[in-house]
Amino acid sequence: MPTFVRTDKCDGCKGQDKTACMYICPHDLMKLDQDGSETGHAMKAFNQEPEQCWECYSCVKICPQQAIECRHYADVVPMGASVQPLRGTDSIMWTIKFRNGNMKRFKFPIRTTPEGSIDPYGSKPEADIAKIGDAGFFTLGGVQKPGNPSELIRK
Amino acid sequence: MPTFVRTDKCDGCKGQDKTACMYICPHDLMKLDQDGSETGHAMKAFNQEPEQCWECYSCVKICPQQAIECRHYADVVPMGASVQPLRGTDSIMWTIKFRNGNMKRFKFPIRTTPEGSIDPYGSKPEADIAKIGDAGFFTLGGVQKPGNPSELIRK
Amino acid sequence: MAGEFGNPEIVEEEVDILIIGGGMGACGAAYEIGPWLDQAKKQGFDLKVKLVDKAAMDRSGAVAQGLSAINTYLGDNDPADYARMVSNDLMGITRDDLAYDLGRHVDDSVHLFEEWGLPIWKQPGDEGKNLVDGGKPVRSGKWQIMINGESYKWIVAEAAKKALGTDRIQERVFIVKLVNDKNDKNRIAGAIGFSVREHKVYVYKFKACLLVAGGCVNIFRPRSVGEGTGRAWYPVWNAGSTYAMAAEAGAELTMMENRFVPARFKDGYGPVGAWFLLFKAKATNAFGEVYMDTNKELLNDYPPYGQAAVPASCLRNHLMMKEMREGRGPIYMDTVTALGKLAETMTPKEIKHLEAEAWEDFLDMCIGQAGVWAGENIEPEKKNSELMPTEPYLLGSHSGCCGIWVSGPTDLGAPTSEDHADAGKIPSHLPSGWSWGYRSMTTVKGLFTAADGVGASGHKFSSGSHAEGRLAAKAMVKFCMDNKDHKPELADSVADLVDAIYRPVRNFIENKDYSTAIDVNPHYITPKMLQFRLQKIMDEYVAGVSTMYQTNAKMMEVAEMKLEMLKEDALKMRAKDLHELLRAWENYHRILTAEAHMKHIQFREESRYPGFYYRMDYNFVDEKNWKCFVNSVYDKESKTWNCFKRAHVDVVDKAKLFK
Amino acid sequence: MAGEFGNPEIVEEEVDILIIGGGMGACGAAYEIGPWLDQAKKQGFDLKVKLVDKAAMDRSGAVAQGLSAINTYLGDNDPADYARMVSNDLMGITRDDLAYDLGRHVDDSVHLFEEWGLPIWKQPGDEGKNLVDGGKPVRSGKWQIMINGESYKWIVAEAAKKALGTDRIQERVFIVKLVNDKNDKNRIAGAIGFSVREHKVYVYKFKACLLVAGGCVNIFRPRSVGEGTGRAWYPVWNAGSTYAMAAEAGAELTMMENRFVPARFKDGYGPVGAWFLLFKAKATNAFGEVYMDTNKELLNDYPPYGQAAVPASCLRNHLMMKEMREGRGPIYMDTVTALGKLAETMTPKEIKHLEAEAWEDFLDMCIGQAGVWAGENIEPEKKNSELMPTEPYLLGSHSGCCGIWVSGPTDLGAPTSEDHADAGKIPSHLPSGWSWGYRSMTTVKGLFTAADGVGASGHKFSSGSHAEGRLAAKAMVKFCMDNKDHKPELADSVADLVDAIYRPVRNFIENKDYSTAIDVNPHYITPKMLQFRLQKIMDEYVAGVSTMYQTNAKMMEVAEMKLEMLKEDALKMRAKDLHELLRAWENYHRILTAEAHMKHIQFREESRYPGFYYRMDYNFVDEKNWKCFVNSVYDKESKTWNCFKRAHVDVVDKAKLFK
Ligand SMILES: Cc1cc2c(cc1C)N(S(=O)(=O)O)[C@H]1C(=O)NC(=O)N=C1N2C[C@H](O)[C@H](O)[C@H](O)COP(=O)(O)OP(=O)(O)OC[C@H]1O[C@@H](n2cnc3c(N)ncnc32)[C@H](O)[C@@H]1O
Ligand SMILES: Cc1cc2c(cc1C)N(S(=O)(=O)O)[C@H]1C(=O)NC(=O)N=C1N2C[C@H](O)[C@H](O)[C@H](O)COP(=O)(O)OP(=O)(O)OC[C@H]1O[C@@H](n2cnc3c(N)ncnc32)[C@H](O)[C@@H]1O
Ligand SMILES: Nc1ncnc2c1ncn2[C@@H]1O[C@H](COP(=O)(O)O)[C@@H](O)[C@H]1O
Ligand SMILES: Nc1ncnc2c1ncn2[C@@H]1O[C@H](COP(=O)(O)O)[C@@H](O)[C@H]1O
Ligand SMILES: Nc1ncnc2c1ncn2[C@@H]1O[C@H](COP(=O)(O)O)[C@@H](O)[C@H]1O
Ligand code: SF4
Ligand code: SF4
Ligand code: SF4
Ligand code: SF4
Ligand code: NA
Repeated sequence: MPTFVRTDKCDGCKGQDKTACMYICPHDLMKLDQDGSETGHAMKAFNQEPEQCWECYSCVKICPQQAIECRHYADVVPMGASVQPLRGTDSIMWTIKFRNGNMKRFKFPIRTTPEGSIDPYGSKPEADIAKIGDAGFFTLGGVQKPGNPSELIRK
Repeated sequence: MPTFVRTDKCDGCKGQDKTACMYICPHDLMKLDQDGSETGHAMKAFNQEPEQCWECYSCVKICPQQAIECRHYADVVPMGASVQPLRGTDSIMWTIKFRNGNMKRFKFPIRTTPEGSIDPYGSKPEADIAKIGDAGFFTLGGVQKPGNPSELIRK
Repeated sequence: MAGEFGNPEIVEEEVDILIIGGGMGACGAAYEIGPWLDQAKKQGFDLKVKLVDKAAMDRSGAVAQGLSAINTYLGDNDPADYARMVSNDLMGITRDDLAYDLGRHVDDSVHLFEEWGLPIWKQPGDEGKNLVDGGKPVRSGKWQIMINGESYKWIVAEAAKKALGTDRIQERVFIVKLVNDKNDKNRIAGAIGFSVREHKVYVYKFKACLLVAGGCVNIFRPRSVGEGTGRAWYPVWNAGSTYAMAAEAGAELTMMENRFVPARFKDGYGPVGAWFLLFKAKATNAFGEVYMDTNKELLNDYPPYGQAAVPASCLRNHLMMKEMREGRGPIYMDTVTALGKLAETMTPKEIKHLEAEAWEDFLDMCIGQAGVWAGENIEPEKKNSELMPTEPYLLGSHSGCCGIWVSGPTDLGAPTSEDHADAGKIPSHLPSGWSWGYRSMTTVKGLFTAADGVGASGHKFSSGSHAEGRLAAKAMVKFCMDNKDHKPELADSVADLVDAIYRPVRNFIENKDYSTAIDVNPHYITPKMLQFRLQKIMDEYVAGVSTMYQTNAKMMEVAEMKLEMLKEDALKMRAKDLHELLRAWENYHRILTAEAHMKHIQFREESRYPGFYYRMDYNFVDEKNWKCFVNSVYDKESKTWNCFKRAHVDVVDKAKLFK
Repeated sequence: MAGEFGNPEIVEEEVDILIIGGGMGACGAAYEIGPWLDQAKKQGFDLKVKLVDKAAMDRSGAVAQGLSAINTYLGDNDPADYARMVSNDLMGITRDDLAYDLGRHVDDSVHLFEEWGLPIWKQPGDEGKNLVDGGKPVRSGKWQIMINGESYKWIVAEAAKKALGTDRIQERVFIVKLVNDKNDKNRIAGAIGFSVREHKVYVYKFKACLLVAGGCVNIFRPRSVGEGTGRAWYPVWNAGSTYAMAAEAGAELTMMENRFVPARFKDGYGPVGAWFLLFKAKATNAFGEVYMDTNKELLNDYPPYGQAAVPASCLRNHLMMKEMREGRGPIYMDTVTALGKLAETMTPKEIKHLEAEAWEDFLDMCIGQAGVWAGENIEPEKKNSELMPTEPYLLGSHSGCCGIWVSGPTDLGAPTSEDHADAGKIPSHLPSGWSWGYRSMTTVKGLFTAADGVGASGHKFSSGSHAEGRLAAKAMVKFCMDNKDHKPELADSVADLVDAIYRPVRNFIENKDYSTAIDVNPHYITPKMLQFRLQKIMDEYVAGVSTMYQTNAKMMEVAEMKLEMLKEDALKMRAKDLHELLRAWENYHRILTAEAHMKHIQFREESRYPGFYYRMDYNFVDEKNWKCFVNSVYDKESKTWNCFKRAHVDVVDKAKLFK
């Protein structure tokens, strides 16, 4: 199921120096064909090594143009199906088209807080430097779950 | 061990309409890059599907420029060795270079008659049309080896 | 009109006889046919012939690289012995009539090869003396003789081309389909193919056709996955065209469950015959144990075949595979001991010669193996080499016997009727008995085959394939004479056929700009990926290497379902150029061949060929119920297969095989 | 100087702490480190930190797609129970100190995730109530809780990036090598890598480094050969950097013989945990037999592990593989029965919800499997799906325990000395006992690891990996404070390092015009082909799928010889662009990881993990001789491995596991 880019939809992220798909792909697969010399489609992206695509959908989910889709691994999966997400800020909507034309739609929550709202240390205590050599995190000043000491048979 | 073409040696069979390597490859692999658009090397040949090369050496043996060599299948064979023939009219000379630098040379006869000299029906009798429904070839007017009839248990 | 990509020129030609293929079988036919045509002409029959090869005859087919032995040369042996050997190696189910007939003809082809210039090794003292003059060959085995065979095909093709004349030869045309006769769907009237050099489609009409396009490779996943996928044992260009086109034309197939799984030198797939037979090498497990000895008792599971002096090829594999399954690999050819032993009684010069022979064995027919040895610094006198069973191949002329059911000779006592419990299940339009008029004709009128095409025989090899082509050629001339007034008419419209052939091109042109990457597009599939998908199905469910050649009915149920979808998707293959169009159509042939193979394995509820495949739900040889041919016909309208039994009958006595 | 291809700009930077990786472990470290740095600063230690990730943290590492469960959340369980589970699942040989320590820390990370916005399923009535406030999770198993995890990594990365600040983060830099200290070869002083976006090489100098670059995939041939090779279970971008770089730096590795062979939905590699644990589905052979029942007696071969209430993952595979070996496949997840049974007691709305959950399990972490189901028209309520064991992966945080030997907590009673027969074989520069000062430090001074990097533990999963990163971060701050005056100096010259890194580029530039085809050239090898070659060796000789996970000493001898040549040839890899340079260096990491794996399997003369691999020459668990850790150090000068034993000791009582 490597990704492919639809020629009619990709706008090369409007010529920004970093396209969204290149930014996100964990395997460095997405590439912008600046001058069309690699694909015949200038200023559009493509998957430069489809046989290495994990189908993680990171690029699919991030593309501002919804230009990226997956075509199931041709050497494995019968043709005609598709699995396409639309990721919002708090939920994701999946459309699954079966080979036989059947459709399923699912919507799942993805996040309970607004994107970018995390305040990592906001409500947290300071670290206690005296405890730096002991077990435990700064958040708790110790361990979460001390455990029943009698279980430790060598102490 | 797909074939590769040496840029310094291939002359595109001097612009003839059929190159020797294209003519001979049983799997339709060798191709002349007329304008360099496929390889960057105009009017030189290349193997268009190296992963389908049987290493039959037909193209290697026929190339008038000795421009074709084999590089052992990279996903299988350790690098550095080579097996290169020089095919004459009556014998073939093989040079085997091992990975470790050792060399072996062998020369084998390939043909006891001059190339193109076969006269297929020269010394042969005519066919006997009366025997067209029987066993046997025209060369013999019958079978080569009739066999012991008692072996045929259902006759 | 000059053709262009997507819009080919259509060349229509009417001949009397079309030969499809340019390999050993076709060359035999091309040679034998000339004098019969001459005589026919004298009788007023001016027959036109054409030979079409997808490649160039000089190096097309399995013999492209050359060969280092001629594996079928009878010499002093009796044809009955030959038929027995063939039978035993194929676990008892072969057509003695065909094997015997081949045995009594074959040596003449070998004599011709020598006359034309093929160097054949002779015993000391007989150098320079031709076989036909009593020169004694160097035998590597009872049936095999050694040659310097680099130019084997070049020589045989030269004779064939001269015999036929270049006007009657069309190279670089891939035949895609046979076309039945409009007035008799059980008759053949034409064939259609396309050039991979020009934008041309060729349509042939004819009375008779010899279909000799070799066997089938690459329906199973090969062991290599990268560049090395080109290195199969069997030549990658024989794509099952023979079986697929015959099946579509309605011809009865036979023994399509059979396959060949050669044990070969690992990775290079180099030949082992000379090592076993000429150099007397033994194969061992990783611990030096000779498994043919230590596992001998396994042969007792397969009476009577296990009791033969030379166990069948599949049984030799079976004994080896036990070692692999039980974790005692790698398997080795003990070249060190073998060469060492030979050297004990040899002069340095003789040893040097011996070494050259060992290398020539590869250089003559599997150069890639020499490459593996060179790359791994293997010198056989110092280091043993691994053996490995390959992926399965389908063929009818080597140590396999799948193919087409053909009419045999009438003078050997072969059955003329069907006498067995299931005879009633044989479709009624098919002949009874083993002969229906023309030697080598299939059950479809006018359609002949030979060599890898003929099923239920095997062990013809290069020489036998040539000889069989000759038998067919002669019979075709007779057929055309007997059918003088028949006017072939194509059952299908040429426009429809061309349309179907060019579908992959249209798929490409119409959809290529949908995505930015030419190879990843939801509207089409590349031939390469489709081939991988086929290979994956066959490998995983129909007893490929990944299950150690095991399958069962449940696995085949899955395969069936997956093949159905694959066939639907095959209509979406793309072709971005003529080369890919070739690949696309090779795949269509592979798919149908693969399907036939699976259907036959499904039908035969036993494991007739342990070491080639195991039906784990019937993991035994069942002489009572399955000592019979499994034959089938395909109906191209309903796309269904019909498998049925035909009785097996001995024409020569097999008791002599078993002690 | 602006760099260009083949002539990169060199960026040198000195920090106190470098974090290599941006996955779960790195994000944990990035989060925990802030407040300790603040406090250290107050004490006069102004420590500089940098995090380098080869990808973008938002979606880097194993959690890129998301996850559908958090597999380690203790809740009401005692850490000792957790340590016991870990031990049993890994056949008795794990470090209780590490597992117990993880168990008592991990839940805090889960509470943070929820605070940051990760949706965690709650029991009816507890919706909206956070775990930390007593909200009851939906447990799929004793240790696992269900989540809506599509944005899991995105959320965790947001917190990490905010905590650290973007100035301290460098993405798209692939770290190639660690550099030892000039004055102490058992100390770490730097790291070097290159950008895949700009022609820049980055050289970092530091006091301490957290190496958390994940586990290793693609050293074994995957089951797919075409486009589908991207579809491994484990993310294709984790290339063994952690193990290879640590080994080269001299760190002691542990249990590198261990591997993980997950049984997964066939072809898509979709997760099975939810199906087994949440939906209570059973796995069957082709004939509907539940092999965990019918093959139960096989568990008796492995006392005491076979007697545990939940058999180890490898033993579950072992019972399945018997069915496959004996030809009773395909193996199925009986989804039909499971969903049918659940539906019996459910309302239509609940059933719809259940169906969504089944799909979400894939869509959250293995979308490819949803693609397979859609492509094959599989609806789990109507059709069972095949299961298949995958190719082997090396990792330390999931159901595997290979990795680096690290210093553990001091308060749990772990051994402080080495008391066993072979203790004398432990290289003398290595520590005795399980703790040498800094939690999570390897045996190389200044080099820390976590998550997939820490060996001999396992079952940390996403949450535990995060928690372990936090433990390491805190310890690194202490280490830097304690080593205030240490000034790192690189043992190798930067010029030499850069030269080595760019060798593949030179190979390309210097030779590319030798042949007319860019990919076939005798002077270089593409990273892709080299990877295939590695995978072929490992697959065929070191217990990959093609031998059904079987190996023996003889096979490994061959592997060793082939790996030697491969390593020589690796110097001839080409890189035609920065992307290929990345692939080239991933391969170097894979090769070293693969070699470690092989050396450890060679050394451990038993089959500790039946179902993960079988040494057929020692096909049993040998408690007497091999109930111990196998550890190793690599000497990068001589390129040799030294394997040795360390005693295994229980810190918690295991008797409770077995009835
Ligand atoms: C594959 C192979 C085969 C052999 C061997 C090693 C190897 C690696 N060995 S050892 O193992 O024992 O080492 C041999 C040996 O040493 N000695 C020997 O006598 N025979 C050996 N064989 C057997 C013979 O070669 C074999 O029996 C014959 O060649 C069979 O003859 P034939 O059935 O005609 O097949 P072919 O491959 O020669 O020719 C096929 C032709 O068809 C063409 N073709 C195919 N599809 C076509 C299409 N659709 N349209 C048009 N043309 C279309 C091909 O181009 C070709 O011309
Ligand atoms: C692969 C996988 C893993 C899991 C699961 C399914 C699958 C398919 N499942 S289920 O099976 O149970 O379904 C999980 C699940 O549902 N629940 C759970 O809690 N954990 C699961 N895991 C386990 C966790 O994901 C795993 O334990 C942690 O992610 C491990 O954390 P860490 O050890 O940090 O590895 P990472 O993969 O997250 O990050 C690696 C980072 O290193 C970078 N990197 C790698 N090499 C580098 C180099 N040379 N230079 C620079 N950077 C360089 C990467 O980019 C990445 O940032
Ligand atoms: N071990 C063997 N015993 C008998 N015949 C063999 C053996 N190996 C190969 N042959 C025969 O030798 C010829 C060439 O063998 P191969 O190399 O298998 O193609 C064929 O006729 C084989 O049947
Ligand atoms: N059959 C099973 N029995 C017990 N635990 C399992 C089973 N299958 C999976 N698990 C556990 O469930 C979690 C997720 O499993 P997996 O899908 O294998 O990643 C891990 O903690 C596994 O150890
Ligand atoms: N690793 C394996 N791969 C394939 N088949 C095997 C394997 N191990 C055993 N078999 C076969 O499985 C059946 C039962 O073997 P065993 O389990 O060894 O008694 C026999 O047919 C064996 O040949
Ligand atoms: S993110 Fe989308 S629009 Fe932007 S370059 Fe990639 S495919 Fe094109
Ligand atoms: S699906 Fe994932 S691996 Fe594939 S191209 Fe997109 S981001 Fe990269
Ligand atoms: S035959 Fe040789 S010279 Fe002619 S085009 Fe081919 S490679 Fe070039
Ligand atoms: S070696 Fe043979 S298969 Fe390969 S390109 Fe040359 S002629 Fe074609
Ligand atoms: Na020879």
